[in-house]
Amino acid sequence: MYKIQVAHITYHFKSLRELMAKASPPRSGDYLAGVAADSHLERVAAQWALADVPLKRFLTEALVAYEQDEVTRLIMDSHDSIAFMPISHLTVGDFRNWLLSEYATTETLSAISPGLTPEMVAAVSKIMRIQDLILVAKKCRVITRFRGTIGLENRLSTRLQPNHPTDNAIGIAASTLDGLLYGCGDAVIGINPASDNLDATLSLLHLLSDVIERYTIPTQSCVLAHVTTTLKAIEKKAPVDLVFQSIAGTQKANESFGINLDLLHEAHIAAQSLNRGTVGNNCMYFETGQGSALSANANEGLDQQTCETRAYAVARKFNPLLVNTVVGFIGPEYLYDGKQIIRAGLEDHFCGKLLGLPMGCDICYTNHAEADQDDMDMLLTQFAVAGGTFIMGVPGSDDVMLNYQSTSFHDALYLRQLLNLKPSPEFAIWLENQQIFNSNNQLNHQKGIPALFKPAIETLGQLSHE
Amino acid sequence: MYKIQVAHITYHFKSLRELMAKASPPRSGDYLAGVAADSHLERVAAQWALADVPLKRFLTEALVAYEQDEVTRLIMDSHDSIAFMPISHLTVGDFRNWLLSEYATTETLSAISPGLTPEMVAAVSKIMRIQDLILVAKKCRVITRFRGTIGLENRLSTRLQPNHPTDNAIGIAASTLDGLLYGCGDAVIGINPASDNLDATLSLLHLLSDVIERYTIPTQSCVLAHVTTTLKAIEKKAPVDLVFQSIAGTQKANESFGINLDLLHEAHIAAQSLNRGTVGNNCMYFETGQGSALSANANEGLDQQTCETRAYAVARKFNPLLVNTVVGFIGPEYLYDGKQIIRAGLEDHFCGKLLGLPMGCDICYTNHAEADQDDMDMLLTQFAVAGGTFIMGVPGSDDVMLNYQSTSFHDALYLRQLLNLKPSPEFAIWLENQQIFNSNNQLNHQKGIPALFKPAIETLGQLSHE
Amino acid sequence: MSNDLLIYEDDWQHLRQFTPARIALGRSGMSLPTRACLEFSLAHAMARDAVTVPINFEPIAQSLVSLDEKTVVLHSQAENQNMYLKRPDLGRLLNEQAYIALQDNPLSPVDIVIIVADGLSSSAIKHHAVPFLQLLIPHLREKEYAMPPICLVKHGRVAIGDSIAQYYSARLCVVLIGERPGLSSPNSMGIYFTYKAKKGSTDADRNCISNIHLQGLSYNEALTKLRYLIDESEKLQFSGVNLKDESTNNQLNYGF
Amino acid sequence: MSNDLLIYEDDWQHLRQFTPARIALGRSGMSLPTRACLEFSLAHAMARDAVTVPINFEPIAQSLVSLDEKTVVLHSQAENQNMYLKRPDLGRLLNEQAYIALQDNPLSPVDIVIIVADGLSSSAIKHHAVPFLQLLIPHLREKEYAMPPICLVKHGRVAIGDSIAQYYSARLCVVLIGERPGLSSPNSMGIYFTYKAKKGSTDADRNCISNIHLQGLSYNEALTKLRYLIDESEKLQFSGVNLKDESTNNQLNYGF
Ligand code: B12
Ligand code: B12
Repeated sequence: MYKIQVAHITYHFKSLRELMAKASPPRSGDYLAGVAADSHLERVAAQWALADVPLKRFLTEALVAYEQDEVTRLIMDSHDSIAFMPISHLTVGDFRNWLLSEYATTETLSAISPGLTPEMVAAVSKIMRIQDLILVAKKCRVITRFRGTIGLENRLSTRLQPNHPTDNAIGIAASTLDGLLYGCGDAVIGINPASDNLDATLSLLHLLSDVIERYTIPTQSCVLAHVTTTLKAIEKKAPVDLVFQSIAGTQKANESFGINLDLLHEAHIAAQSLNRGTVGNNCMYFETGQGSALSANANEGLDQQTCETRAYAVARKFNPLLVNTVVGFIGPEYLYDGKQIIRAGLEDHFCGKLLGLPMGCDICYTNHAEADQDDMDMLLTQFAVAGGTFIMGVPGSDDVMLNYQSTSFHDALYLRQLLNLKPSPEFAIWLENQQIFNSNNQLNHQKGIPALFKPAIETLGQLSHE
Repeated sequence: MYKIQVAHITYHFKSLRELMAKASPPRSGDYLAGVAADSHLERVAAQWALADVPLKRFLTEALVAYEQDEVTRLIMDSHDSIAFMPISHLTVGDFRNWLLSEYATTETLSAISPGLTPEMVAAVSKIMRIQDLILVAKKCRVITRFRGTIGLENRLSTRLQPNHPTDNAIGIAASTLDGLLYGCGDAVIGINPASDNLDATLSLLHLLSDVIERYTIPTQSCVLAHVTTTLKAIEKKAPVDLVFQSIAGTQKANESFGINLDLLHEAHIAAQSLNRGTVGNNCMYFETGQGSALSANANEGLDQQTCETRAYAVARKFNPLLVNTVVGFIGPEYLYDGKQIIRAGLEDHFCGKLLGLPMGCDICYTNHAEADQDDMDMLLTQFAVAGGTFIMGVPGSDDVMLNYQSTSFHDALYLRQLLNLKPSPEFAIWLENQQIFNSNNQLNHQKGIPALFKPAIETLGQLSHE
Repeated sequence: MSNDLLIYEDDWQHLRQFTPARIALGRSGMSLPTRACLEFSLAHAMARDAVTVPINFEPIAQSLVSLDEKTVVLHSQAENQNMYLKRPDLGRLLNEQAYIALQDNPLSPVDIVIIVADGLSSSAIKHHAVPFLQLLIPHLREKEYAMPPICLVKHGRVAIGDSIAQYYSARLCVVLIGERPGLSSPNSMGIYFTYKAKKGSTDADRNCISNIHLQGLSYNEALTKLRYLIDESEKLQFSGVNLKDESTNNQLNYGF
Repeated sequence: MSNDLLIYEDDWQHLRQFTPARIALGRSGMSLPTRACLEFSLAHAMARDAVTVPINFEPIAQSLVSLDEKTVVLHSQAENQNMYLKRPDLGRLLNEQAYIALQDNPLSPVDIVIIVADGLSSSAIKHHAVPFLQLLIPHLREKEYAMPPICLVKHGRVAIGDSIAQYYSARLCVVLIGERPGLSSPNSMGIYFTYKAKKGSTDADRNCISNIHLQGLSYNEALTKLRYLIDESEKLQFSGVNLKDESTNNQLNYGF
């Protein structure tokens, strides 16, 4: 029972779970779930009360019962109490102060990370303004490696996302070339397959590994099929660099996705055993997004941002190369408009980074949401300033298979120009060698196609549309 | 008559004025004025048509009749056709491309500036995304001087705004000290007086000039009374650094403010004659804001952003030290929510900078608008990244006289920390000398009050509250 | 929030007594400490609520009756709070019933009209309208000004006084209105004074006395200013920018 | 937009024929050229409108009657488009009248239910539901599957099939639904297949065939996949993640 008096009204909150939900900034998904605060005043009251909760409390009051949820078990069992020590005496409100203080440096933040639970991090984010989320996230540094080094300071990586409505190989190759020639793809070249067909997945895996080998691109590929399909592909000796899976923050939600921790573990072992990385072996790619648990009726009474943060506990167990919050992907029932999308994106980035994850953001919206390109530009700019690890690169922002708008190759160039953010060092060298970029981290202004790509583009030109 | 076909529908627009209004991004004030587009599609159609309008057209089709409006006359009569040459062959759509291209450098942008009319600039802004507005504004550089140099690269200045509900001198002194000790005030220390009393204005002017002299602060003061009151103060030999006035984009709106160009001219001459600047003599301070013309029933059928931009023509005639768009100040009837406020702020900054003005932004909202601190953080961060010249510094964001929320001293420090933006060089040296800032552009962490200020703070401490 | 080691407190706390402004807040790192943040959020939540509290004119009317003043309640064309916020134009116009209500009060020659409008803060009017009028009315009586019933206007903007003054052909128009609520001063009243107000008068034609509330301008100071403006405008035969308030001479006294 | 000197055109324009994706857009500086920007805005305006076009089931019902299929129109508990967007939970539940309407269709043993729901794109259903069913129905007849009237559901989500399948105790449940409209593909239909669907079935229990539209998956390819899923599920006695589509073998052929 949590109790607080504000403006002469006494508010009661039955549980930490309720307190967290009521303290959340307004969000359509929380109204949908019936867990949101009823008024501005109740929200503020919950924030006051939450600020007074000792961080330790999160180690004794589980938000979803330990017995019933393997994500809770993972969180509790893997908590590192030594790492937690330096902040163990703080309340949530103190923790915000600590994060903003000079005590919180890149080093100390990394050090305490294993001592943080997702719920602690979600709690503190709820009493932080956007500028706080940006300032603290920027101090965090999470570096991962496969064929390139992702997450270094003043770098921004991109996922090249060359989707096609029928998984047509030539179409996908065309978008891939377009993206590479615009300097995209160092986080991963990742295709969402329209079908769940194993053969199609295998073919796409071969296509991407051919491209990467032929052009010696220091990057990795991924076909974002269901993990069970990717496991089958590994059995079939397909060239799998990264294993992808959508994950959520409750056992029940993960079950509705057809996964559990054991399955992910199995996949992680399988992928690692292929040993395809050159500079490292982080070989998982996870996607998350506020609302996915609720959309599967599996939010367990949690607010969606706390759910989301719990998904990061799942992610961090498997040392992923990339974690991507696909923030406006599902629709307005979870994040109503640009403002909710933007705040959610920056929260997710902050929470993920504090928990030690290489957070990217699919800055995106659907056509049924109250959002437009201006909202995306706002999140894009702020995400980059906050030190975001990677963004998507979709031709002209328009994903013609998933039917939503994400960031484009041009958007990445905007950030490179504005903030001088470079791709991963290995990829940056490759871009310069191919004369795609000049030494100023900008696209070369020369006319014509870089030599290496001429044959491919000509060959493609000779094919007629099937 | 302007005509365009999109999606098999032909749209007609009677005039350039109508075309501009319909092409504007959605904004409550334009709906209020009855000039906004009726649908998404009509808005896009207007944007397509506007993109095809040659820039030259703006020199022949006045948006408010030349005969009836002195702002139009000012715009037309002071147009510099030589400066206009390099872009005179372009349409609005081309002009956007040009602005984003490498042709548009800091130098070329300054060079064409006198060749631009406010309407050209407003037009192009209407077809630009937020990232475009940021990218181009950042290339512009406008430098002005009085006792310090405002607008240099990687600098951000602040207006210290120590208002008090009864213009109480001690209260104002207390807020001023607070601000200075937080490193604010290099753009101006500017008080909005609650009353329009001449004696009160005189006293406040003396207060500020005493502070500036006593502590040898390289900054300037301003009491934001009506220009006629300030003129009286100058007659009475008061120490007037900057003359302030709110201005708008139509003759009629300015009349409702009790001003016209002659009056401003008179004030400019009077202020210049005092010669109080040390490193320069830019001695006007103007404030503007979308919606003010309409709120005086004087928008002349224009959309509010075009009106706003025309106010910049008034401003640039008098070589101001500072121009401040007070973007969310009036209320939701003109800018409904955070999104509208943010876009408006970035538009105003972009338009003002292109027109050669030292643009600051009062990043603010009222309690009847759909906005909160998160929205302010978003605008704050993006405004700074766009190279904004100055922001407000109000204690704890809460203006206790004007009754609205603006940016705080802490907000400025956030930007200094995040983006390493320094105050004007003269002020930066002063801050370091006083040990307020350390050499890293950060507040000093030492305990206690800097020596110079100890006596004042003690004296103030001894006074009891009247 | 128990751990104060994380916060730099400012050593000039004692200056807070001199101003309602949020000074000496301290900092964690360079940022606002948690407590100050939460206090701000609370104030914002309350101020947002303040905007939507509807006015109740009944107690005000009763108090004025006991001062022997008649009142009439009028409505602007803004039918509800939401419309009021979005359509300031409607807040400046009387609705039809209002004109009918005015007709019930026979048109005799009139010197001054007094309008009390909720504006953006009904609580400002609730708290400050009557005490201020208690001071003002005796002076108007002394001057033997003819005055129709005091108009209590729901959902009114400043310029709604113009229609009323024009209706009565009044020479002097005084509008008491709730200023937009601030975080720290949710109950601030403003007075707008116009000489020969009529439809089409602009703000350049008016004078303003602002920030009347407990931490702001006192009723007596406001009264001094208003009396000065009335008397001067009677001499000059105009109000507005060219009529300057030279009523009071604020003595300034400050620490440095 | 006449001045092309300001734009870097990409030299791989001819690749645009291979994909509906917006490739080879060129740039001004590093940014999207004006024309591409405007085209995007236009597509967005149209896609936003597409979300709000209401479904008209009448022509669909008529076409199905001429295929000798009965239909019944049902409503979810989402009463209008706005509620549909905000309350996906209601889009998964049949309203009361719907259950009454179902009762008019006597409950005989049933093998398969077919549901056609507007989802997020009524125009997808308008264009693709009937042509696809024209191909599908003969196969179902061949298998002599017992089937109640085809359910045409307004404001339906995928999971609304679960209630209907449970109501009929149907073994196989096929939902044709409008996928959310994309900028370039506003009319994309998806098919969701569930074996022994019932209230509480999760997405892990279903299979999905997506992106059925003119530039996407053809009706025939979709049919092949659906027949494969039906047949396999009949063998395995489940559907979902563990039932993998191994129907077609896409031959990939690419330039590099
Ligand atoms: C939105 C979406 C999601 C959302 C669903 C949440 C929600 N509330 O909408 C999220 C992000 C959670 C999601 C997750 C996944 N999705 Co999905 N998703 C989509 C998308 C973009 C739109 C769906 C849509 O418009 N539905 C129509 C509306 C009206 O129906 P609805 O009732 O509101 O939505 C339900 C369905 O969309 C369903 N759903 C969503 N994805 C999937 C995937 C499968 C296999 C199934 C059975 C159901 C399902 O979940 C919703 C809630 O019940 C489609 C692409 C497309 N163009 O359609 C891909 C798509 C359907 N998803 C796909 C995949 C692969 C997945 C994942 C399996 C990925 C992974 N490896 O984990 C996961 C897990 C899905 C599961 N079993 O629960 C593939 C399916 C490929 C195939 N033919 O089987 C598609 C075609 C796109 C792709 N290639 O990635 N998805
Ligand atoms: C909003 C506002 C404005 C807006 C008005 C537009 C609008 N639609 O609201 C803008 C930005 C345009 C503005 C401009 C100016 N304002 Co002003 N404004 C305010 C503010 C913050 C709130 C007013 C309010 O809540 N009104 C109540 C609502 C319900 O009424 P309304 O009908 O919606 O609003 C009308 C009045 O507010 C009026 N108005 C606004 N400012 C002024 C100033 C004067 C002198 C007059 C007569 C009328 C007036 O304009 C509105 C439209 O008709 C007050 C401070 C406060 N705490 O009240 C200062 C305030 C009233 N303004 C002030 C001043 C000085 C000015 C300027 C003269 C500044 C200048 N040097 O140019 C200009 C010009 C005013 C004019 N003659 O038109 C002073 C007045 C001092 C005094 N005692 O005379 C105040 C007290 C604050 C200050 N110190 O700066 N203002």
